[in-house]
Amino acid sequence: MSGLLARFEDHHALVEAIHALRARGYTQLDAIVPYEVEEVEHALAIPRTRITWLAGGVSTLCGALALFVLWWTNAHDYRLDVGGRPYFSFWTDVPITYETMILTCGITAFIAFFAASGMPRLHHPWFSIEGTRDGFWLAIDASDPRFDPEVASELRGVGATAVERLDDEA
Amino acid sequence: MAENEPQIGRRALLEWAAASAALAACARAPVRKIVPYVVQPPEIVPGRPLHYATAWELDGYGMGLVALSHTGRPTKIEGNPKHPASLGATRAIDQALIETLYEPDRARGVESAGEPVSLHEFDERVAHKRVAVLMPPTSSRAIEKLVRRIRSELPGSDVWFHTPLSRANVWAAGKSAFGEAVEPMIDPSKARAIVTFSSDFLASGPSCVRAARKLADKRAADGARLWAIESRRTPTGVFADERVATGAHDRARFACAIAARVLSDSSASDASRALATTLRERAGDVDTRFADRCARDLLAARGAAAWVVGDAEPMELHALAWLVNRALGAVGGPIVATPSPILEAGERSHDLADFSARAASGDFDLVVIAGVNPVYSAPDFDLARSLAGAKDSAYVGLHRNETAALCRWLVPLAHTLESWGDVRADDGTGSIVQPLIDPIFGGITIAEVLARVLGDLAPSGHDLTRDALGLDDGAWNDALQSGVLPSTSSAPTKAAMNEDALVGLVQAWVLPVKHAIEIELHPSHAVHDGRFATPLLLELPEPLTKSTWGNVALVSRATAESLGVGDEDVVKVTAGSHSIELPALIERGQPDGVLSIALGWGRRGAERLADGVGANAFLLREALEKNAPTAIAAGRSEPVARTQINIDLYHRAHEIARSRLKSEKPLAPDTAMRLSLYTPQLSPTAPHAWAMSIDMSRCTGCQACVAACNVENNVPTVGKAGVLNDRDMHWLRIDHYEGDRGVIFQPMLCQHCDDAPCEYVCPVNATVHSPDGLNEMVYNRCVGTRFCSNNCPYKVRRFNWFNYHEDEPALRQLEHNPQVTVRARGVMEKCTFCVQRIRDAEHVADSDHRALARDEVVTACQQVCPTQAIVFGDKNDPNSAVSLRYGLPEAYAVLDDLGTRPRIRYLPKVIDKSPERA
Amino acid sequence: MKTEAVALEEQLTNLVFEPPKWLKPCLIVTGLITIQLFVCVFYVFITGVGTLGNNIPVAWAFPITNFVWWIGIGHAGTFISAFLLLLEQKWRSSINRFAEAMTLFALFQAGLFPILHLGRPWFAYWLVPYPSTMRVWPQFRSSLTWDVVAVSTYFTISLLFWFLGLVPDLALMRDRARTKRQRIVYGIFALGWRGSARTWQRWRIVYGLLGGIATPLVVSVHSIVSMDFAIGIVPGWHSEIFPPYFVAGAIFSGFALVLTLMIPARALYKLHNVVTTRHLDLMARMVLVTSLIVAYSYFAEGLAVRRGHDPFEIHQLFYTRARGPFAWAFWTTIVCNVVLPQTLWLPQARKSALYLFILSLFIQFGMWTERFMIISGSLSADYLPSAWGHYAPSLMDGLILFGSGGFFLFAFFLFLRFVPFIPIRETQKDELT
Amino acid sequence: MGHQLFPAWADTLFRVGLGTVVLGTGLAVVALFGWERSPQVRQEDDERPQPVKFDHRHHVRDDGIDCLYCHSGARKERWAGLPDSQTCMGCHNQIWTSSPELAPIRESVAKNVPIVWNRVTDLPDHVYFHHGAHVQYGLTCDQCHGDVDTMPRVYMAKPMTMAWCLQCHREYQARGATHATTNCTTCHR
Repeated sequence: MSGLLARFEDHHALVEAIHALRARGYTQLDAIVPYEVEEVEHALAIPRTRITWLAGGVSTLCGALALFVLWWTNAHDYRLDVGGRPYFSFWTDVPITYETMILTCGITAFIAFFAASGMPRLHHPWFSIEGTRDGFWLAIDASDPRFDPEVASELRGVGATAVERLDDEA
Repeated sequence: MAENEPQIGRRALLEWAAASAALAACARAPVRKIVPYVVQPPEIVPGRPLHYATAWELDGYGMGLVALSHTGRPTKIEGNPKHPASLGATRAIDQALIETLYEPDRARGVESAGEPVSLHEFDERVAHKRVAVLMPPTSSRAIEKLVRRIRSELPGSDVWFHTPLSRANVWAAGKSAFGEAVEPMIDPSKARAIVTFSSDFLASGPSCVRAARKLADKRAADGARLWAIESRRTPTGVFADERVATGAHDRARFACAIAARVLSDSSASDASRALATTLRERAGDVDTRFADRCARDLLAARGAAAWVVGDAEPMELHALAWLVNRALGAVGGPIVATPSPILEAGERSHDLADFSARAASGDFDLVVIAGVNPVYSAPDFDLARSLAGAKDSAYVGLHRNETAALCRWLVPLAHTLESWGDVRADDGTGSIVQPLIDPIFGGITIAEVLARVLGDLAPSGHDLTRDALGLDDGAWNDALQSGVLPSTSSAPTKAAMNEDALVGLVQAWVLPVKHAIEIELHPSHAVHDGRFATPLLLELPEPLTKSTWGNVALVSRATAESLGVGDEDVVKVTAGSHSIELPALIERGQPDGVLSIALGWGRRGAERLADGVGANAFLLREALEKNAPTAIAAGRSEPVARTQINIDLYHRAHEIARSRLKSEKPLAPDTAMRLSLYTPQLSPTAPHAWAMSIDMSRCTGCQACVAACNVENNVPTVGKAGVLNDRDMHWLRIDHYEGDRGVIFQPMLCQHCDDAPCEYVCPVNATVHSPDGLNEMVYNRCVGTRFCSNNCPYKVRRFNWFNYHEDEPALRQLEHNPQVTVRARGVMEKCTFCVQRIRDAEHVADSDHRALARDEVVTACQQVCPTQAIVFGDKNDPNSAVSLRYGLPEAYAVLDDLGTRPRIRYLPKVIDKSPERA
Repeated sequence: MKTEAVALEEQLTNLVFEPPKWLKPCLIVTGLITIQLFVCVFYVFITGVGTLGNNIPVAWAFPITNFVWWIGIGHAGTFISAFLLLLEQKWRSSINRFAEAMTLFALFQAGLFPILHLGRPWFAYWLVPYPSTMRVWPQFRSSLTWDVVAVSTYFTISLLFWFLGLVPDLALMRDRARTKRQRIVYGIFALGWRGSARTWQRWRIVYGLLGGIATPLVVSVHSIVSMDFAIGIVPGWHSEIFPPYFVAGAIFSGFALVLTLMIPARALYKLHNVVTTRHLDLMARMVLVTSLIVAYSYFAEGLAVRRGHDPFEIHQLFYTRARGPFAWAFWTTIVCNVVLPQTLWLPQARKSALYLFILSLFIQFGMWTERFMIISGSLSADYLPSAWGHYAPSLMDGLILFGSGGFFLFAFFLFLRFVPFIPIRETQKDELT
Repeated sequence: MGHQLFPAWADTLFRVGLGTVVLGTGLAVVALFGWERSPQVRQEDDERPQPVKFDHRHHVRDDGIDCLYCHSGARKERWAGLPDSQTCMGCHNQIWTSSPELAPIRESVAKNVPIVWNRVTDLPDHVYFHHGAHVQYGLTCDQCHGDVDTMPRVYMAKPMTMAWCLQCHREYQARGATHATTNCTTCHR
């Protein structure tokens, strides 16, 4: 991937720039921030992630599966009389079902997060730019329809202190 | 297996391979071997055990046995139902025969001055020489014949008899009464009132099994009140309805008091009525109310009242017993005067002093001590000197023990399970001793020793026995089959009782002196006189104190305070020049001033396990004849390994151990409704429902069931340290409680609860329930979380903290029951209701296409119980023995409130106090 | 970026890049203790659990006590990070990673004991339902199988939660690294975090989600652990109030441990600007509250038993514990868990780091004796007086407990050495926004 | 450009690495289950070397000798048992008297030393199997021991795992055989 990175003084400047560019119809925008800044996220109008739904669904399925295993092993495949207790009793199976749901929910969310964020990875064009660690940067992807290399001046116009050019052949 | 492999290899094959390999229980061995016979004996079928009727003698008195053999390897002892002394049950020490057989420390070959030599050299040493033989008392016809021959053919030779626990007083009194050594045989089934003077006739002695059985039955039938006048609490004493604790002096006075009342009242002769007045004077101020009640009870039961005296009591008291028994019309009824089966009973040849004097004299070329250990058990006779004085000395025994250490020759003695021979029960009934296995270490029997003395260099125990018994083939085989020689029980003595002699004896009686401190020496319930030093018995709890691995000094609380000692504080007991140190235990019902100490401990022999365990009280015995003993606190303490510490019920008698007086109305059955959230899962299709009933009124606490269970189920022993750390492994224990109305013995084992709390907490299904109601323990599935033990309210589960069996000597492993898994380290175990017996019975029934017969399955504890306190069987069968008791209104389940629904129901202990009790 | 933020960043990253002198010796000592632990564990595996002091009736003793104790201690970590996260307590951010790490290392220790105390530890996997050639399955009515799932879930979720929170800071460490080696290592563990606003948003939501599920997890785990006893019929175990009672106790001891570790670290690393007196005060309040809950549980249990009229229960609580052989444990528990914490009503006490430190040690000891009293005390005298027994720990018991403490600290010092143990990005954010 | 720590291909390497670790462990576990069940590991098909070159094909198939003639215990007893040397000689002092194959047996009888065979079917010591109970209920030998009459050297032929035993017991139960119980003490004591 390639595109442009523009550095801004602080996140307020960044937010203004984002608004400006979006007003000009830029769509493929992203920002680099040292810590989460919700204004930036609002400015970029990032849609809410659906990972939570995924995790919820998976954990429900696994919970059901766990309950089935409990029933199948103790009440169906090998029925043993254990202290005169019922072969299958829902209440004694609650803890395991419950914990399984939590476990699978967590693992799903964790994996899904990295998958959705294009991680894990070691190499990324942004890494080739000095200062991406503590600055506030705006990223325009070359795939943006309005993108053209000469946008740099435009960016300076909205207050970028530095503009860096990216191309993936690094 | 080392050097003894070939001997066993011939006989014990498949199962032995399994058993010894079973060490690696729960592991799959790569490729194992399988060894068929070269010529398979017709009677042997691999996998099906054989039963042989045999017998053995303890101090001359025979006990009939049925020994179980797996392809030539004896693994279990049962009683012989046809034998009068057994009636199908045994004592704990009989169970230990299996362990003494496979004792790794047994003498392993003939030695001369420590050098291994051939038996042949010994033969030449003894043949036709002037030989002095010391051996245990015997009733063997074969030996009798040999002894007579020696006396006649070899004037230079002689034979003596010795046992540490002699019945000399009994015989002496019998002699003066009837002119011959008679045994006062008690038959409780004919008695309504019995008084015992420190006689533990229900739990020790040659006839205890029969006596206990008959008394229990008689009680259940129409009652027989038992009065005990004794020092320490014996099983008999706590079995008694009325008991008084006395020292020797007071006991004698009680005897006088009661006898006085009986004699004066009864239609006795003038002489005895005159005696009564003397006795009344001697009685002095003992508890007259007790004496009154006792005498009245005896007189009321005239003709069915008996007076029993302990072996160790003074000869005059035994004499008095004959007078009183006759006055009560007991002789010929509950008490029968039978000529003693013991060879030369009460004669000079039973005098150890005579032997040691003669042996020291040096008139003999060779002194042979066979099967007894006088150096340990009679230290004051200084046999060391006698043996030194003798020209040459040989010891014939199972172990290289204290005596063997002083003899030049050591000849291995054949174990009774390796021997041919014959014995007679106390009532004279004869039995044949037949071997189940070749002598593992090539031992010879005492009869064979005597035969060698007579010059027979290749004697066969078999032939000696047959000659002596003179039976034709048919009779011989029948006797081998049934285990008893028909109609050989001896008739009551013909002689009339010599009353004058007895009266004279009693008139001249000087009562035992009352000392500030009195020592009561008694045989250990576990190791007897010390000859049975096997793990099983060393770890067998004493019935009341539950102490193992050593002896203690029992003291009353008052005495303990005056001595300034508490539990487990060591006391130093001195008599004459001898003194021993051993820990004290405060015991209830112990007379003040009396220290009771068990004999049989403090061995210093070759049996490694027993070596130095406890203190040797034999050291005191001779000295006590003359000297007043003293006892002082040694100022240190020594832990006593007890399997039970708490004997109080903490007001939980109703939940746990119920008891009532016979006069009270029967306890109401538990009518409380047992609510359960669950529908029982037990499948109704199960043909049987195994259950057990235990009658606490019948339990004497004799520990035979504990021993039998250990042998049957390969239960390991854990040693003193283990017991001290509450790691004892007994599947079946006999709990001892101080109930509201006296001592209660409660055999406690897995209750096989229908709703077992142990099962639902096991995470791996290692303990589950079988359709026929067994609480199954699957060793090979157990991972050892021990949650089941925590959740067992009866605490009957046992855990293998270490690999107990792997650390056993190889020879020991031969005693394992091949039908039961040998548990490895880290698994839980517990009573299985002898499931191996149940399943085997089912398999056999299946193979014969028949249903199980009623009461066909018998558990080890039930089979061995002398009083039939334990009954096991199918509760679905309304007429099975167990159903009959299980359904009784008084039958209750321990901790019933917990809703565990146990499969064992107990019957309360019923005590028959005498009505006039204030 | 603002200078104070940069300064803070400097300060917090230097904690790792310029490790203090005392760290190395600490690592060596605790490392040696860890080795001792594993030697002992190996010895027990080889010789058998008999080397521990356990017996019948006291079949559970030190190992299970330690297990419950360590698990409990772990709880504060997740509680702080998850519960307070949901309540949007800002003050959590400076101590949460600390607490979470504590949780993880406590769980290492906890996990060791149940396996160690098995009779045949090499078959521990039989508690997992897998298709075996025996065709036998675990028995899921047993709370021990619940334990397996609960504890492993708890460990996994705590690990994921901890790591997820760590990633942005690892990226920062990568970027600030002094040497190439550091850059590579941190670079790998940062998994390519590049601070994209989109990732940040996703990160916040998933982190919140994990916090959300970790909160009921905390409650459930110790409830399930408490059922190892509550589902039994042993007098002193068979009690309905165990779950809440155990959870409160867990958080109680957990906060105490946070104090125990945080206060010295704060002093040694001079973090008074990050971990302020206010933090100490707030944690002290939590300790006080949980202490009151625990105290109430003790009272409620006693009351229930008194009213219950069950002779066995009454004997257990009012004799065996209060006056019997386990009285020392009982009274230590009361003093450490109920009496001493009451001093925290005083503001001075809550603000004195030294006092809190000492108090926290007492509380840990008190919570240990509480578990010991409940587990071993109850077993030593249950239903049949004939079966009552005593318990004395063996040398191995002591060495293993000591060793597990050393192992815990060893892991903890490693954490201090290599991981930014104060969340840099979050604190920055709190500073600036 | 100097700030790129890793080249582009490092990504692929890293991800592939992670993937293999995760998948690898999973596969390893699955492999274990397979391994445990494989006949090779269970030694099902291992022909055991024996001290005597005894050929069941010849004795059973050709001569039509019944299994129970030599393994007589199987009918009613716990163990099927192996024939004693005498049984072999029963026939072989008539035929093949001088065959070198039979030398060990003749020697065994002469010197009275038993022949030590290698176990083929070997259950663990905590399993108690009763041949009689099975044969009496009509099971045939080959149901558990395979077609021994086609084996030059005998091998186990069946897995002999608990699952395998259970499966059969359950089938019989389903057919109403109440004696084919599946509770633990049926086999374990």
